[in-house]
Amino acid sequence: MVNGEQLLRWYRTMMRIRAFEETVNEQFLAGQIPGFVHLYIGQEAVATGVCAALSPGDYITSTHRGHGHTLAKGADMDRMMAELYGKSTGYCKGKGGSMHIADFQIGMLGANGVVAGGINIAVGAALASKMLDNGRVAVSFFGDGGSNRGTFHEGLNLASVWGLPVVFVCENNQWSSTTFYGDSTAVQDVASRAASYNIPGVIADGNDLFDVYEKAREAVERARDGGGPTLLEAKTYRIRGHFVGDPERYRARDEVMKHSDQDDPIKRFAERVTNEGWLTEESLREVDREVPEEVARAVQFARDSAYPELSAAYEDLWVEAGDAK
Amino acid sequence: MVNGEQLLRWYRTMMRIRAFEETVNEQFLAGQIPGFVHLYIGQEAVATGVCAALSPGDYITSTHRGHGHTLAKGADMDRMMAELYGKSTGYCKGKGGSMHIADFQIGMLGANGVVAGGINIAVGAALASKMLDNGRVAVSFFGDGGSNRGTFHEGLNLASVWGLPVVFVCENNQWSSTTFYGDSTAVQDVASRAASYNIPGVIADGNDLFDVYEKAREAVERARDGGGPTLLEAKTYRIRGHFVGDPERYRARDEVMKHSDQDDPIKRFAERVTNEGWLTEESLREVDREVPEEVARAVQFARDSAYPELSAAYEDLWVEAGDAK
Amino acid sequence: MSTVTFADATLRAMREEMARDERVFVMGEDIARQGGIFGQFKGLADEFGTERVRDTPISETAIVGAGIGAALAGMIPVIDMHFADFLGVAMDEVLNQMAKIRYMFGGQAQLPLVLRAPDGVTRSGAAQHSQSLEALFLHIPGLKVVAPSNPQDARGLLKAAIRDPNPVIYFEQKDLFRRRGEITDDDALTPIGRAHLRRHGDSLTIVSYSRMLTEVEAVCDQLGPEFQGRIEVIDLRTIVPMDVETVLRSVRKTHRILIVHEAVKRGGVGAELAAEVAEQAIDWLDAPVVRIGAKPFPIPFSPVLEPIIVPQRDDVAEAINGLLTYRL
Amino acid sequence: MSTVTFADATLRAMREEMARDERVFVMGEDIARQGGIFGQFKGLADEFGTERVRDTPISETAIVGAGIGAALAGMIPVIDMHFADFLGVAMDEVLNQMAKIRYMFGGQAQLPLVLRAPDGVTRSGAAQHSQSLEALFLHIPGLKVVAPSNPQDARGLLKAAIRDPNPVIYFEQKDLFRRRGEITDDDALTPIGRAHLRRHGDSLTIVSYSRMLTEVEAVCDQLGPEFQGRIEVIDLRTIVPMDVETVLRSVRKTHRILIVHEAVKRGGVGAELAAEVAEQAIDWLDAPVVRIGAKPFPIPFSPVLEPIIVPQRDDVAEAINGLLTYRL
Ligand SMILES: Cc1ncc(C[n+]2csc(CCOP(=O)(O)OP(=O)(O)O)c2C)c(N)n1
Ligand SMILES: Cc1ncc(C[n+]2csc(CCOP(=O)(O)OP(=O)(O)O)c2C)c(N)n1
Ligand SMILES: [Mg+2]
Ligand SMILES: [Mg+2]
Repeated sequence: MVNGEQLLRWYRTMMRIRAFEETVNEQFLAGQIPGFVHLYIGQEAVATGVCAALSPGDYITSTHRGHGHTLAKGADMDRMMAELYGKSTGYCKGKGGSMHIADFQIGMLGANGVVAGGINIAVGAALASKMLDNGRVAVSFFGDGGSNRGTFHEGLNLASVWGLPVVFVCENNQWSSTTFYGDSTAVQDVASRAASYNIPGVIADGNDLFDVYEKAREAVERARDGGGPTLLEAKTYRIRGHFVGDPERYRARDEVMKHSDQDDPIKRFAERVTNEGWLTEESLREVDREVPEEVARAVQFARDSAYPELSAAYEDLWVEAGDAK
Repeated sequence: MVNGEQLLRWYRTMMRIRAFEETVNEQFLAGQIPGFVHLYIGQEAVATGVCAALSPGDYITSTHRGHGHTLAKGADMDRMMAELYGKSTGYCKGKGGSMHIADFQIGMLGANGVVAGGINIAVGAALASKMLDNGRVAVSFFGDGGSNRGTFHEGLNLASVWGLPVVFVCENNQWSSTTFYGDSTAVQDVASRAASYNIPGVIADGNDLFDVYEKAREAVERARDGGGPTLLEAKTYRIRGHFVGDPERYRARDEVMKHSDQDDPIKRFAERVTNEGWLTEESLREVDREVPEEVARAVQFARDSAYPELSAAYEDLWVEAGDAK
Repeated sequence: MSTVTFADATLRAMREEMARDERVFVMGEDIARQGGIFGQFKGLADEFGTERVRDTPISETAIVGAGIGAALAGMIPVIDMHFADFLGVAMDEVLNQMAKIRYMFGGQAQLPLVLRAPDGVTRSGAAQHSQSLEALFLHIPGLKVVAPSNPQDARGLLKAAIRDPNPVIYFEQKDLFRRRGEITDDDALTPIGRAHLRRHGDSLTIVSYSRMLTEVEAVCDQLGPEFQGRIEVIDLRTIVPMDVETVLRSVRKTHRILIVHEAVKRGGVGAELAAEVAEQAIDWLDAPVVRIGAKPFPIPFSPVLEPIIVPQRDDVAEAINGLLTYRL
Repeated sequence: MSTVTFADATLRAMREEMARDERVFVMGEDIARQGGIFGQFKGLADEFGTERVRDTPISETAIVGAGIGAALAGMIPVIDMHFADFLGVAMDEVLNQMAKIRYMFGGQAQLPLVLRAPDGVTRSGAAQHSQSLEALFLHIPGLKVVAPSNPQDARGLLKAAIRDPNPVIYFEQKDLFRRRGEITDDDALTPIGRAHLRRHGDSLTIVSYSRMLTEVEAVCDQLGPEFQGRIEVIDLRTIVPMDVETVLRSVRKTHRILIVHEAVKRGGVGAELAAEVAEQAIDWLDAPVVRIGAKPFPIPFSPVLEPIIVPQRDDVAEAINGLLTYRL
């Protein structure tokens, strides 16, 4: 199971997400990035662990908090950063921004500004996989708050009835914007809701990449083998504000500090892999040095890129008949 | 527990529903009743048992198959029949028809042409009861098909989180129009979905009035005592077509006959009460004689009633400021 | 040529397109076992199997959401909404996903998908089963919207919608389903975005679509010989993109326009068309623009009340007379 | 008189109405602990408690559905939709329940309920957080719809909406929240259904509402002395019921009309108003009706693209010039 190269790749993915977002945070506060930005910091092990279990052809749908999923699925940092800046070189040519990043080339079918709006898109992608019999699996990421939307219920039921190859990954970070989990959700574990759809409900320690990976792998395999959907709940915590600029008056600092100090998924991963002797300190430090350079290049790329031509506003509404695939 | 008067009242209610609907069926087929009509025949024990557990001030919301609920809650047959005929003396002055019968005087907040559209209306009525502290309970009736709608999930979660005095009554009649329960619903018992909301999920034999009543009484008491919502699943069977005129090509006749012959809720009730000596044959036969007369009078009333004035089409859109309650 | 019902014309379109392209499939409530509540999918499951003709749970948000996902992943879903009224249930999926996905992702996505929405009044369906909602989708950028009035266009527009690489909402008036009409034996597609001039005249342009177009035609058929050659009738057929040019060309000739639809007049498709005329052809007008549409009330159940709210032939006849005799 | 922000004006309305009538309560996401994402509910939970100021799960269909039930059972709910865009999520509740319940039940029900819907562009919100959707509700009979442009009307219309025994959708443009303006010290309600003539003139009527009204005013303020007394500006304030009379009266005086809104032009509120003018005042017009609204695309994210789709002051200035110099 332990493969140094893979582990280092995972570490790099988590570090890329972290570094990308720390810089996005700064750049947003400096007024360089427009729109709304929601940080994934502290949840890196979930996206990384789940996407590690996927094949390149597999699909994911994401949320308003989508940078981590997008990077973990293999997106290019330059084009992501350019998108956040609203530049023509961005993934969506500047039309989407942080909340609407997508990369269809790598099966990333879109972040989503509507909470739980991506769940059924993943169900549909899984339906297509099944009908086309192409072995692809779809994963839908969504939050604890999103699990209270009707789309969750309808999607899980439909996927179960039709036995679709889809994995529902609920990132339970304890908060949905300013509302605490227990104040909005009538059940201890979102995973237990799987019983309502007669599918496996699995809990993972969302800050332990190994645990997430193991459980995601199992779920993805089951999906690929025709065993139908799984609901995987990754228990984690949102250590940053809901959005960049959130004054966070709705929760105690200690609660946050406890999680950010004691339960950092990257620290935990690094400790484990070095303690076990799977990776050397030095190899990690090398990643630590390289990643910020990659982010800096991405910022540079975004800055150097041109804004879209004004005429681009009138493009991309419809596929013209000739361009249809 | 056994009170002859009460039992006779229950029998009468079931017979009224049955007789009302047999006549509606005839009149519809004779072209006397416009619109769409869905019969409740065979499920009489559910509405009757649940409403027997309610107080006059309590609320119900109903479905497209709403005659039974409406009658059981205490509605007047004349005004119901007139409504089905589209007459001005109907409950909704002819504006609603079968799918939109309501009687706010008796807490019947409306049938609903949208499947599971009434669930959250009941949740809201229960919220009002709680805020006004008036001890009223709300019941929402809906079908097995309706339990796959997002409104079900959202409503049960909200009611649980807020501890609202509401009872969710799922009438599992095995069919949602032409779709068999197991083909559309990923779980054996709808009641088991209660676990997703941390509320009691109870199964009743929907064709046994006594069982329905007992379980409804418990749920209503719990709600009234501040114990929050219950999901009560009444297992029953739709022995008639989905709507009057349904050719029913989607299911086997034997399946239907088995249920209609062996599991008639009125027959079962009559046998029980006479076998146990709680009621005499004669008292039942008296009801059997009286009820058709009541239905005949209702038809006469509906026929004799005038159609609405044409100007009525422009009335009732808004409460004028002076008329506000 | 053969004479078929509107429902059968749509069925033929489904069969032809499903045979032509394996990616086309259909899902909705009561379509496989029952063949659709209006018979519009009859026999399709037998012919193509229940993998491609899928009965769904009553979960419109999941059905439409899954349709979007399936389209993004290479399929061509046709989704039956049962009644157009239930578009409200899946409105977020239509408004915020389907209509926007291609544009907001910068053209990466391709979303070939058809929502079939049986609409309008029939058999006293009352408030929640009688609506004509096309105007809502006229206002939401990113969707194509069609509304055929006859079997030939029902088939041709459905085929065109299925072949269109963009999301299309296909409104089919419920009362039209059993009406008969001729269809050609060829593969005739009706182009999306092109209105159809059905009757030539020099004094008044009437624009309509869907069931009301047939009412307009019926009224015109009844008019006396003095109306001969005076009325031009345009079947809009497509709501988005709207063929305003054809309408303007006609108005520049007739100098009068009457717009007729079953949907609520206020904020309806007729408002947009009237506004276009008021913006682009006002100098040509010899009379006020007149719109006919439902009055701003839910559709009442009672058979005596429904015709008060929903426009009738008499309303059309009266407006024709009023316009032809109007002097500025 | 005092000067307050638009958000504070709505907050004052909430406080006054909640103090006046115990049945009034508010629910939505992030309103109790956070005081609303635009500060529009700040301190309300402290003052009235979390029974009457309720944070909800992310369950818009349940929230709106429950609002309907609560209203039917004697309460007066004010529901925060977070962003108007999410009206799509609860569309069935609005379209098929809220708008129809009173009518289809023959007037039995009373449904006093306010949906607060923060809408429009601000801070590059992009496709799913920038929409102006009032036209959808103009087309759905049974709802009242208001859209204030300034703090005084924000307070006055919200109070009127809460006191109205019918369902009201209250659109509040997000960019307006932090703008300041004077409000009177009295209980001043703004009547629903009455437009406000803000500026008198004899050559051109401009009708607008919400944020674009402030843009129109800004453009007018910049115009040279030769425009003095020529432009009449009407703040529509209420979309349903629409005060067409005030507009027509003005047009009969000025003979020219420009309609301006942030929402998509196609099928927008301006279409209805233009159609009304074309039906009722065409003889009075000395120029085409002109509408300004967003172009038919989702709102793009990039700050350079958004202003291409959403109307700008220059568009207004240009239209004013065009109309004033137009000769038939
Ligand atoms: C349907 C809908 N309702 C409300 C919102 C506003 N909103 C954006 S994110 C968010 C909280 C989401 O919480 P959760 O699903 O737990 O995801 P997290 O933010 O914790 O990642 C809310 C309420 C929205 N975008 N969509
Ligand atoms: C949202 C919605 N989708 C579809 C329909 C069409 N429809 C009416 S009744 C029905 C079946 C309902 O089944 P169930 O909930 O089990 O109730 P039952 O008819 O068995 O009483 C369907 C699909 C509808 N009215 N509303
Ligand atoms: Mg969360
Ligand atoms: Mg059923």
